[in-house]
Amino acid sequence: MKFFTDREICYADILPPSEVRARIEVAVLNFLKILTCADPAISDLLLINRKSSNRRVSRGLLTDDDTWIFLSRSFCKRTLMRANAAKAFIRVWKVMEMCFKILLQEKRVTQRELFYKLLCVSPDCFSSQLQVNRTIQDVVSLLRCSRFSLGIMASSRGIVAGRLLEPDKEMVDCSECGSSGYAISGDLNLLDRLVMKTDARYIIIVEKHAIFQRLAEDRVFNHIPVILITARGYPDIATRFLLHRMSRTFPELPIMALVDWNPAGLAILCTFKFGSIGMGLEAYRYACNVKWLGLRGDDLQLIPEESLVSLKPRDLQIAKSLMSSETLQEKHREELALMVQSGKRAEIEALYFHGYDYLGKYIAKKIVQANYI
Amino acid sequence: MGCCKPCLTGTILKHPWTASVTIEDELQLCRISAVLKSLSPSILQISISDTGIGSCLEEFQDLNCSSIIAVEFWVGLNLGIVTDCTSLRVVVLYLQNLIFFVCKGIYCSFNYELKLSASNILFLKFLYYSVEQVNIAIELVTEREDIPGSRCENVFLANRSNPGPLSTSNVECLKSGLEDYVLKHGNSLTQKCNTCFATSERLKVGSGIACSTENHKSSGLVLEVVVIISELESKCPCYRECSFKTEVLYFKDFTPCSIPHPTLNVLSTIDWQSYGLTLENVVDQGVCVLEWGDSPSHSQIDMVLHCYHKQYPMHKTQLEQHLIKKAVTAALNNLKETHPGILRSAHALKICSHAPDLARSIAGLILSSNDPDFQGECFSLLGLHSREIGANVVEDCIQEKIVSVIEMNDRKSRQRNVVAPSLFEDDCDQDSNYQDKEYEEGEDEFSYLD
Amino acid sequence: MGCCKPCLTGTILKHPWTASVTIEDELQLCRISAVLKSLSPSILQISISDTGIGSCLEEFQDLNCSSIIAVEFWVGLNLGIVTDCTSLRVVVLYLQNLIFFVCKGIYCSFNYELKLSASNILFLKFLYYSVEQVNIAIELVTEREDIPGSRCENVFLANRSNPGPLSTSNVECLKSGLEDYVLKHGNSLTQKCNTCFATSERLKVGSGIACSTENHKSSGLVLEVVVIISELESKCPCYRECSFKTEVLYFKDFTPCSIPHPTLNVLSTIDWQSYGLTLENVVDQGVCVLEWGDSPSHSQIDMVLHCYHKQYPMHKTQLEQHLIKKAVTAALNNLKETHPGILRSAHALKICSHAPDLARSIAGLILSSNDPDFQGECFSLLGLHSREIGANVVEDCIQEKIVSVIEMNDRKSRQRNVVAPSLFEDDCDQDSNYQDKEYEEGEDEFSYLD
Amino acid sequence: FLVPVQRIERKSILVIIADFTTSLVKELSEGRSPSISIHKFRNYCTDPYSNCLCSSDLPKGQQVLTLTRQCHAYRIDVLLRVLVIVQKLLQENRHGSKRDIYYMHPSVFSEQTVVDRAISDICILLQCSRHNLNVVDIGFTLKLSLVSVGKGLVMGWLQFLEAGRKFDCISSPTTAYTIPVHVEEVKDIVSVAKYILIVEKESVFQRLANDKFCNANRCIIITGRGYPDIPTRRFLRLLVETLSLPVYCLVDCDPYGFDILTTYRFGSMQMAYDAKILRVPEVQWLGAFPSDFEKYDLPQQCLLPLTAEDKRRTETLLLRCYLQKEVPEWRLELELMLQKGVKFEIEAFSVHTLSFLSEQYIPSKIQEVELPGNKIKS
Ligand SMILES: [Mg+2]
Ligand SMILES: [Mg+2]
Repeated sequence: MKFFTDREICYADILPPSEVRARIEVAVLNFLKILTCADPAISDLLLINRKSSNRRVSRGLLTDDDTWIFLSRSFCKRTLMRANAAKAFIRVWKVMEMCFKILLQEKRVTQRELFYKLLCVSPDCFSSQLQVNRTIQDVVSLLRCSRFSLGIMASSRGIVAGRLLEPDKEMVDCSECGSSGYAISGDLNLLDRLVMKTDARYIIIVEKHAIFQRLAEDRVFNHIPVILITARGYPDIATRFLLHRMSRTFPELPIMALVDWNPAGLAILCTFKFGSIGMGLEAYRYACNVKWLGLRGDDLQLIPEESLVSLKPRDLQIAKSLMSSETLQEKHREELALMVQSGKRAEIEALYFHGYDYLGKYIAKKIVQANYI
Repeated sequence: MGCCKPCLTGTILKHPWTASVTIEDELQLCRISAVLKSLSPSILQISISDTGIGSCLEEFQDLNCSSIIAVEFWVGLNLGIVTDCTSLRVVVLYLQNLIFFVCKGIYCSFNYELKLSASNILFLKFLYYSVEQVNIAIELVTEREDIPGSRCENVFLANRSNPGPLSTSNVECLKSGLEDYVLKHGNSLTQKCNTCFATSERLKVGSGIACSTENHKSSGLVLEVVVIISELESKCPCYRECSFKTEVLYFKDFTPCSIPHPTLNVLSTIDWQSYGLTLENVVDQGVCVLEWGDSPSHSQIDMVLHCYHKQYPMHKTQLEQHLIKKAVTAALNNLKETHPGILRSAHALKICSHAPDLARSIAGLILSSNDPDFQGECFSLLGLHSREIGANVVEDCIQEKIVSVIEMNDRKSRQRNVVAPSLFEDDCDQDSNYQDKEYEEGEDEFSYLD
Repeated sequence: MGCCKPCLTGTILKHPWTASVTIEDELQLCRISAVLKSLSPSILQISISDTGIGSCLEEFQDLNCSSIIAVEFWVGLNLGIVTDCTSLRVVVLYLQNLIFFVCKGIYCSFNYELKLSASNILFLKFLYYSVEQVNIAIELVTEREDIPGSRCENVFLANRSNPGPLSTSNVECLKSGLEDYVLKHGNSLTQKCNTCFATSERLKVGSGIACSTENHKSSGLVLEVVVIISELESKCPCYRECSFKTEVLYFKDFTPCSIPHPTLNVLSTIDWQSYGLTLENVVDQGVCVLEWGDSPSHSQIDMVLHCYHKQYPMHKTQLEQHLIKKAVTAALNNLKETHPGILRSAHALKICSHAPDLARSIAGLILSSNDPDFQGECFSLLGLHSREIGANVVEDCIQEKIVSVIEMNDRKSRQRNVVAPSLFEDDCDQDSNYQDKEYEEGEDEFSYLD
Repeated sequence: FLVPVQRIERKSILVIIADFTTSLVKELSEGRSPSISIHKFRNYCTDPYSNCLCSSDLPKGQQVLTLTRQCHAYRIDVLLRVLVIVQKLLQENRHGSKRDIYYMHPSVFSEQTVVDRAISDICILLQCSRHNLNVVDIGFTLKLSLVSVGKGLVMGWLQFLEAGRKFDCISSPTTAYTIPVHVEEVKDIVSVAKYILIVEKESVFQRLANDKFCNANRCIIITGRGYPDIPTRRFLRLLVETLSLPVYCLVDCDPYGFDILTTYRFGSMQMAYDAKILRVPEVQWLGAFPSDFEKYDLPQQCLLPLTAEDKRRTETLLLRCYLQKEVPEWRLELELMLQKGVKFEIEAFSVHTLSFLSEQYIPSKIQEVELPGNKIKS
C-alpha cells in the first residue's frame, strides 16, 4: 500500500472571478515574457494528466472509509510545437480568452453557448461540443480553478428532501415539500454559503428519482430521521458538493446509499464515495464515506425470481472496469463478484413485490440492524 | 588512374596531364583517358586510351586526320593525337566525334576547348549544349607524372554561363551546370518560356554531397545533389504546369542516364514533408518527374543527382540508395539554411497557420483586460510604447514573434529536439512522473455530467 | 378381385371365399390370392395363386406336405391347399413359410388361423409379430361366388390383442395394428421398454381417411392414417429419446415399405403448428422419423400411413401427396376432437401461456378490492359460493375458464379456417414519429472510470 | 366523453375498475372470450387536405382486444397487471411512476413503452387522465441533447401553492423552480406577468436567468427541457386557464424544436386521448424562424445543414393536418426551413453578445407579435 502526501494532490479551487482573471493575466504575462526573451520560445501548457494512469488513491490509515481518489501531479502538456496537437493548444487559449471576457462581464455561460461563440470565433479549432468540454477541463487543469469559477453554468440534477433545514431562507424545510423535493442549485457559490441545520441521524443517497419520490411521498423521514438526496443517476459536482458539505457540517451522520443491485448501481455509489476522474481536478474534493445499504446480495431473497434480469454486456463492461479499480473495497468487490457470477441484476423497484410501502420498512430494518457495508 | 592501362609513351614530358572521361551507356562501362603532354610550348600531344571494351581500332582509322599532326595507335586501342595549339579546334571536333561515337546510343553534343595558359596550367572548358535531355559530366584527372602525389581529380558538369575552372569541385560544376540548364530550359519541361525569368539572381541553389564512409573501402561512391528553386511569375501561363512538377536529372559516372528503379523508390522515401513539400507521385516517363500535391510556394524545383565512383572498378552495392537520401536531404537542408523562409516544413507551416489565431487570442486577452498595469507590462514586453496602439498592431506584433520562433525551431529541430519552457513552472517534482504523452484526440473519454 | 387371375378350380362350392395377400418387396409387386372353398363342412380347400412374378412352381414342390390333404398346382404358380379343419394349423405353417418365402428379403412371421363359424362366416385371424421393423397388412377379399355382388374387401393390419374381425374396416384394422405395435414397441425405437406403459388405456388414437374423389376415377386411391399419442412416464430413461421423435410407418398396398420421397416432403408441409407441434426435421433413415422441436407434452407420437388402391391395377398419380396431407390432418383433427386438451395449436398454446397471468390479475383485481359487493358479484359469476375462498381457488377457477375459452376458439378457428393473426400487426395507426422516447436510463450515458 | 374528465374522483375510478372486472368475469363464466374495446385517438392525420375530424376530441375508431390473438392476449395481460397496480395505488392513495410500474414485472413488460401503452389503454378504457390513476411520469430523459434533462422549470412573476408549499417565484424572479409533479395540488396562483414564455431547453432558460430577463420583463418563463412531460404541460395549461396570458414559445429552428412546439400547442400523438387537457391552443410561435437567421445577421458557422433524418422528419411534420388547417403560417416557415436545408439553435443568438437573446431578440420578437393586426405566427 502506498501513501501519498497532500503535496501530490492537485485540486481546483473555487475562486472569485477577479482571482481567475488574475491567474489568466499571469498566464499571458508569462507567455509574453518567454516569447520576447533572449532565447525566445512559445511556452508549453502543463496540464494535470487526467488519464486514469494518473489516478491515485488515498487510503484511510485505519480503515478503507476515508479512501478517495485524486489526480496526482503528473502532467501532460499542450504544445504548439507539435502540429497534430497545436489545435488543442490554441483551444486552451481560445477558451481562456472567452472565459476571461465572460468573467469581465460578470456573466455565466452554458457550455453550448461557449461552443457557439468559439465556433464563430475560431471555426478551425472547434468543431464539436466535446472539444469545448475537454478544453474547459484543460483550462481547469491549467488554472487549477473549478469549472464553475470559469463562469460556466452547470445545472444540477440533484434533489434533496427530508430533515434538512435552511434557517436563513425563512426556514425552508426540506421535509415540508411535496414529493418533488428541493432541487439542488448548480451554483456552487450558493451551495457554499448555505446554512444548514438538521435533526436527522442518517443521510441516504438514492440512485433513482422514482425511488426518491416514493420515499418522499411516503414521508419516510417522518418515521426515520433521514435526509434524502438523489442525483438521478451518476452524481454531478453540485450534488456531490452539497453532500460533502453536509458530511462536514454534520460529521456524525452516516451516509448510506440505496442503489440498484447491478454494476451501474455500485459505480454510482463509488462515484459518490470516491469521485470520478471524469470530474477532473474537482473529483477528489467531495469524497464522502458512503456505505452500501442496499440492494445487496442478501436482499435477493426478498425479490421474486421474475424481477431478476440478466446482466447486459454494458453491465459486464462496467463490472470489469470496477473490478480493476483499486479503490473498490473488498466487501464491495465480493458483491460485484456475486453479481457477475449469478449473471443477474435487480432493481430497487423489485422490492415493490411486497407492496409500495415496503421500501420504507426495508430501509428502517436495514438501518436498525446496521446492515450496511 | 590505376584502372587504365599505363601510358606506353616512352617520352616523359614537362607537363604530362591525363584526363579520363567515363561514360556508361546502356550496355557497359567505357572509360576513356586522355593523356595530354606538351611536347613543346606549341605542340600538345593528346593520347587517348580506352578500357578496351566497346570500340575497335578500325573505327578510328578513317578519321579525317588532315589537320592532325600525328596520330598514334597503340595496342589495345590506344589512340594518340598530337596537334599544335593553333589547330586545337580541329582536335576538339575529333574528340567530340569520338566521344559521340563511344557514347553510342546516347545522343550528346558538346564543344571542347583546350587552352594551355601562360602559367602552364591547363584549362579544360567544356561547352555543352544539352539540346534535348542529355547532359554530360567530365572527370578530369590531372597528374604531373614527375611529381608524385600531384594527381588531382575533378568532375564537373560544365555549362556555358558558368565555366567551371579546373579548381572548382565537381559539385560546384554540377551546380553551375544545373543553373545553366534551368536558365536555358526555363520552367517548362517541353518548351522554353522566355517570360518566366532571365537571370540567375532569382535562383536559389542548394547542394549536398554524400560519400561512402571509409568502411566501404571497395566502393568510393560519391553522391552529389543539386537542388534549385526558381521563383515563377504566377502570371506566366506555364506556371501551373511547372510548379507542380520537378524533373530530376540523373548522372551515373558523369553520364546522363535514366534513373534506376531503386533510386526512384528512394526519392519517394525522403521526408519531403519536413520541407513543406507533399510528394504525390513519382513518375518515370523516361525522365523522372516528381509530382507535388501542392505548388511549393510559387516556385519551380529542379534537381540533379550525380552518382559516381572515385575509384575504378566500381563495386555494386546497395549503398547508392542510402547516399541519395543523404545527399538530397543535405541539398535541401543547404538550400533551407542559405535561404531562410523557403522550404518551411509542413509541420512548421501547420503550426504557423495557427499563429494568427493564437496572436488574436493573446491580443484579445491583453486588450480586453480592465487592468492598465497588466496591459502596460504586456506592451512593454512586446516593445510597443504608445498606449494608443490598435488591436491589429498588437496582434501583428505577437504573430510576427510567434512565427519567427516557429521558423527558428524548424531550422533547429533538425539538429536537436527543442524543449520549450512551460507557462507555469511547477515548483515540485518535475522529476517523478513527467509524462510527456502526446495529445491524443480520444484522450479523455469522460462525459461531464450536467 | 379383378386384378387376380380367375380361380381355375372348376368345382363351385358352397362357400367360396377368396383372400389375397399383396406384398411388395424391394423389387416388384407380388399379389397372392387364397381362395377358400369348403368342399364339405369339414374340408376346406385353400387355393393360393400369385400374379406369377417372383416365385416359380418348383419352389413349392418340396414343401412338407405330410398333413396336407391335397395340394394342387395350377398354371401360373397357383398353389392349392386342401386341408381338413382339424389340421388347419399345418396349413398355417405352410402359409407362413410360403409368404415368408415370397417376401424374400423381408423378414416376417405370423400365426394364421382359419375358423369356420357355425353361421358360416369365415374369420381369418392373423397374429403377427413384427419382430423388427416389418409389419404386414392383409387384404382379405371374401366373395361368395354364387351370389353376385357379395364380394367384400377388407384390409387390416392385424395384431394380437385386438383381432380385427372380418367386418372391421381397414382403417380400424390399421388402428388396432398400430396400437398393438405401439404397445409392443414401447416408446423406444430400438428396444422395448417395459416400464413405460403396459395397457392401451393410455393410448390416444386418432384416424383419418382420404379417398380420391370420383373425378379421379382411374385411381380409386385410399389413404388411411392412424396417429397414436401415448403418454410417457417422464421418469422413464427412454423418455427424452422418444418424445422428440415420431416413427412414421408406411404401407403401400398393404405392404410395409419405406416412404417415398415426395410423401416425406408432404409430411413437412403439414401445419403441425396448429397442433402445437414444431417439426424440426424429417429424417429418412430407412424408416421415416419426424423430429420435433420440443417434446409434445410428455408424450410419444406414433403414426402409420397406408396408401392403397381399391382397384387394381394402380394408376400412378400425384394424388397420393394430396391425400396424405388430407388424411394426416384428418387423423390429427380426429385425435384432437376425441381427446380434448391435446394437440392444442401453437397459437392456442401461446395464448394459454397467458392464462395463469390473466387469471392472477383478474383474481387480484377481485380479491384486493375493498368493495365487498363487487367481490360478491364476481364470486357468484364464477360459481364460487363461499366467501372464505382462497386466492388460489379463484385464480384456478378463472384460469380454467380462460383455457376452455381459448381451446374452444382453437377448435372453432380450424373449422372456420381463420387467417392466422399476424403477431406484429399493430392496429394503432401511430404516425412515424413516436418521438416520446422516454426512459433511456440516464445511467448508461456515463462512464464511471475513464 | 362528455364527462369533464378532470373532475373524476378516485373512488369513481375504482368503481369503473370494478365494473370492468365484473364484465370480464361475466364474459368468461359465460364461456365467451372477453373482449376489451379501446377507442383510438389521434390529434392529427397525415392528409392535410382531408376532411378529417382530428381537431375534435372524439375517438377515431376503436380496437377490440380478444383472446383469439396472441398479441392481444399479451396486451390484455399487461393491461390487467397494470390495472391491478393502479387499483392498489388508488386504494392506498399513493402515486407511482410509470417506471415504478415497469419494475413490478420487468421481465413481463420487457420495456417501458409496453407499460406506457397499457397506461394509455387504461386511461382510454376508464375515460380518465393519467393523473387520475395516480400515475406520474418522472425520470424523463432525452438522449438527443447532450444535457440530460429532468422535469420542467419555471421562473418569473408567479406565486402559487402546491400541497401547502409556497412557490414564491416573484420574490426572486430569476430563480428556477421545478414544476410540481402533482399539478392537481397547485392552488392560489397569483401573477402580475404580462405573458408566458416557453423555451425549449434548459440552457436557454439558464441564459435568460443569468441575464435576469425576468427582472426587466414582466413574464413567466417555463421550460420542459426538451419534449415537455405531462406535469409541465398541465401546469402550463393551468397557468393559461387561470391567468389568461398570451403564451409565446421559443424553440430551436430545427424539426425537433418545431415538434416540441407542436407538442405544447396540439399535444402529442401518444397522449391524443387526453389532448383536451394537455394541449395549449394559445401557444404562439415566437421563434426561431428560418428567416431570423438573415434577419439577425447570424454568422454562417452557426448554420447546420439538415441531415437526411431531419429532412425526413420535416417532411412528415409537414403532412400533419393541423398545420394546414390551424396554423398554415407555421407550415410556411417549416417549408422554408426544408427549402433552405439548414437549421440552427437558439444558442446561436449568443454569438454576438451573450445578452443578445434577452436584450434584443426576444423583445423585438414580442413587439412584432403584439403589434395589432400582426398575429401571423399565432
Ligand atoms: Mg440503475
Ligand atoms: Mg433542440
